[in-house]
Amino acid sequence: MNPQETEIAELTPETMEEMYVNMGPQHPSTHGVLRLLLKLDGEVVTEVIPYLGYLHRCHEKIGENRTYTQIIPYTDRLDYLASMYNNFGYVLTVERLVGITVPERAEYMRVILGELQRIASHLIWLGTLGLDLGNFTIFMYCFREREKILDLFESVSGQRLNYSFYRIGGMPLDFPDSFLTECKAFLEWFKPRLPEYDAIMGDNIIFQKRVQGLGKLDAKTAINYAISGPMLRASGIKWDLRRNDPYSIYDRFEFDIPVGTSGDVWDRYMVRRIEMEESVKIIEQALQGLPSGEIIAKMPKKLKPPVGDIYTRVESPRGELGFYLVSDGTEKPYRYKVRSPAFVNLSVLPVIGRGCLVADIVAILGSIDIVLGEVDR
Amino acid sequence: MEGLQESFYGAFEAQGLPLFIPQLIVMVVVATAVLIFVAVSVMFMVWWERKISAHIQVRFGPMRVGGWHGWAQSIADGIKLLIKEDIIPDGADRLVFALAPMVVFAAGLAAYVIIPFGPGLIVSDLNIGVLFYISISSLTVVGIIMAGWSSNNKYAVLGAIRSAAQAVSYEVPLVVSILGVIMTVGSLSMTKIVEAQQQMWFVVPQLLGFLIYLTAAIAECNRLPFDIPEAESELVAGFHVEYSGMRFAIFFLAEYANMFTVSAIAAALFLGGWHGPLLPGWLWFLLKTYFLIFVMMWLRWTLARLRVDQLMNLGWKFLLPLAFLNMGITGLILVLRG
Amino acid sequence: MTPEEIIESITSQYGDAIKASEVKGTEARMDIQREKNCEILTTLKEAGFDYLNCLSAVDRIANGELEVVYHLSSLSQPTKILVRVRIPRADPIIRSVVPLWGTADWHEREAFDMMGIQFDGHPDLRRILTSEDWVGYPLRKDYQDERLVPYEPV
Amino acid sequence: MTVTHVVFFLLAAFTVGASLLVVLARNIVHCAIALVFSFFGVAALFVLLDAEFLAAAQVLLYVGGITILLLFAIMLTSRISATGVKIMNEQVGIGAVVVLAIVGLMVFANLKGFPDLVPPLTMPDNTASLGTLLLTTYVLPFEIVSLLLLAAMVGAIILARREQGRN
Repeated sequence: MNPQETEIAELTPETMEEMYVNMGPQHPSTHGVLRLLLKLDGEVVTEVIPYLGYLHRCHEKIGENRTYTQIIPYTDRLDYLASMYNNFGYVLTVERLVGITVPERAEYMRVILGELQRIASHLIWLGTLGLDLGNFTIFMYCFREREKILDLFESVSGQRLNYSFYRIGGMPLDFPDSFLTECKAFLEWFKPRLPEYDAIMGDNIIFQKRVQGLGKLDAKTAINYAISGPMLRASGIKWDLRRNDPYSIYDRFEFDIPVGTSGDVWDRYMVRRIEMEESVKIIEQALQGLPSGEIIAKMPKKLKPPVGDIYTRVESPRGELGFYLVSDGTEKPYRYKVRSPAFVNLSVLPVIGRGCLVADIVAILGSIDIVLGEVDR
Repeated sequence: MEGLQESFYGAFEAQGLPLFIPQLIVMVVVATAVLIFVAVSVMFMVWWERKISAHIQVRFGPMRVGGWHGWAQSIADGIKLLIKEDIIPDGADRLVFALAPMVVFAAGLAAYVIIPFGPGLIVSDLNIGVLFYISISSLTVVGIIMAGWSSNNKYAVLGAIRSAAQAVSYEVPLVVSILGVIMTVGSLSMTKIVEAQQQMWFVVPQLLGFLIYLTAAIAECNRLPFDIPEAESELVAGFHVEYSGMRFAIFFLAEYANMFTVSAIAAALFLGGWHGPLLPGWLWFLLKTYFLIFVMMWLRWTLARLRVDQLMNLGWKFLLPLAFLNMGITGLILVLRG
Repeated sequence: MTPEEIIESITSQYGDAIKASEVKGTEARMDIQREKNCEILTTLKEAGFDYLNCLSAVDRIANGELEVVYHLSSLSQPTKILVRVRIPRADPIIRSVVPLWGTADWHEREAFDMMGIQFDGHPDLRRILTSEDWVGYPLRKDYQDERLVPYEPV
Repeated sequence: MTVTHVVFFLLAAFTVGASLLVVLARNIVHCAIALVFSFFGVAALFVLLDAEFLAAAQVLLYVGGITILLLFAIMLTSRISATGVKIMNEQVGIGAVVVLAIVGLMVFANLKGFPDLVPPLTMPDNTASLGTLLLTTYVLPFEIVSLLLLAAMVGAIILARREQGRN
């Protein structure tokens, strides 16, 4: 521009500086490689545009080229913070498609591992929410507890992150001898830790002031956007697939479904916080009732489901994890589609993120609890 | 100290040399001593903070470098930062980019002039001591704005704007909270203020002022819960996002040097400075200062970060009226006492 | 409402638009004409099936068709609904249901990205998982990418 | 020649150089930053004259307040911060004449009024005496100025506030 022509622009609402800021794909608090394009008016976010796909790995295309059993390890990589539950949802879908009954003991094992995984996943969520809000210490506390759960998983499956431990028809290995005592010891140790989190997060006035009334999502919008899991419950809808559309053996256990009132970040915090307690209850009951016997059903050498399609949903730590399988009678699925809860829950961010401050976007995003492996697939 | 200086000057005059040579030598020696003190104390504070944070978070922190509890970790880090490549981003304004850390560090260093480490142990007992600190601390903001603007990065600009807004807002309650002490003593000189606390530390009559000062001082240092200018979860690193190597280290140094300064001023104004039984004065002073630094670290590793509007509200709508109240009450009592 | 009742009421209302229907467990399944998709889905939504679980696309290359599958459920009753719309591959256009469900926004973008289905009336139909300059629709069965080296078992 | 003389000339050169940069730099942010250094140099000159309070006030108000506000304004209107600024126009001739006249006047007044380069200031604690004067002899102007500033502040807030109902 010619310096002679430079003049100070007249400040009207139209010419007020609106700044575009790219948050991500490399940013400490987008929980992976999410990219948010923020339109800022000063510090106020006037528009949030998410850009996805930085972690797209052609999951569904790969699935169409693998046999039903071979897909299991790939499901680990969807929501890598809750691998056990992805396995769970996937094998359940195939079992329903083929029509396999799973032995009792395997069902109990699935529930125990699945609920431990839910605690581990919520712990990471709590820790990273702490990081997003500037509280580093809670992150370390949560990882200490998660470490113990991973030790349990390692003793069962030999893996610490991607377990691939569920099989179509049951479980591949029984619990090791020490597992039951170790698991009980962990639960006893874990229960008094929850008040510690309250002391450092929930009871802290700064945390309360930061999150209360933030990112409100009313029940109507939540249903319109098909929000699921803790986010839906925080909006005041008592809906938990473990109770409302029971799968596996969840109808045998007593547990409460925590519900929020206003659907703000605080409610999402409380719902997940209480869910950890409820998961502990479920694990205790499952450990109590764990029967002996077979852990895997008799399976044909080559698994060829009948022609047809099925949509099965489970309550993963993040919400409704659905698998849509279309079989053409061969060894490989004709179509394999994953309805990932984080993908759907994230789609409401442009709605609830509008009009808040940059710092709030971070908190809201943290409260949605996304895992990019699952969003981008 | 004074006597030593006089005899030193005398020796030069006897040789028939111009006076500015010994004056310059004294200046250089004192400046070097301050610089070394700052460097050593910052290294200690960095290591200390890492240990404190580690123990709060049930970890160990650095354990290997140097043997006992990794005491040499900061030295190793310093050497690493020194030998790193000096990177200036392409779109940056090179001159301002290079100048910014120097301004920030110079401002932080200048404040050491008025810190009374012990009786007579002060670089210069200015009779406007406190005012000097207040005015020099506002220079830091200029450096931060320079850094933020010259980086040519939106996060840096946002961080710089936030930082400037925060510093300007919190300087007001900071100054007003100190006024209670100044009114009681009737002097701005640091030495006189410390001497006035022979009988009673000012933290007792000026408890409110002390708490306001501490809160505002943490905000001035950009530390949690007020570290909004460099909130890494929002702005990645704020104004120094583009800095690396030694330039980053200078910002880091300045931040810890500032932390020491505000704590030392608080120790001198409210906690009786060098007064204390048994131990030598300078040790008492350092103990009090490091205690306050510990409190700041403790808060940092326990609390969450405030939001930018909450920060402003706290400063203007809560701390400032309280500080005025404190000043008014102090004035009233002083008038009534005569 | 049981699945049978739903199919009955929809069939009586829309008649020929329902090409096939069956009941599978608690799930009512319907194949419908693409011209009527919005009307039928609106009726179902008003009947209480206001939760769009999933929107998937399937490539039925043998029939020269693409399928769009809507999975509906309700938060107050156990019945689920599957609505299937078949559209020709040569003319893969269907009306968007974003006005009905906000969640359909990203699902439809994904179906467009992966299968190349054009959703008429979608507010912002862009690619979502692949980059914006991507060529082709990766989940179609005849998708070819010359950069891919075919896998040959040793 | 004492160290004071050396320091004075160094500071004077620094201040004049920074001030020239304020006028001559083509980038407006550079101008503002040069202004900081120029103010700072003036403050240092005050220190040299034993006017410590004035120096501290100079730094506190001009460096810490006014220039930061300037930088703020410049950064928030990003259209002017990156581009060059016009430093000459057709009135440069008249401007030069005016500047030269003022410089001449000032030099004349200074030489006439202060024959010595550094007038010694003998007042022991000028901060205290300044305070006393402000609150005794000059209390009325002081209060009037405070009132004026208050009015200005309220006016600024009213101007800057967005009208209710819009946005």
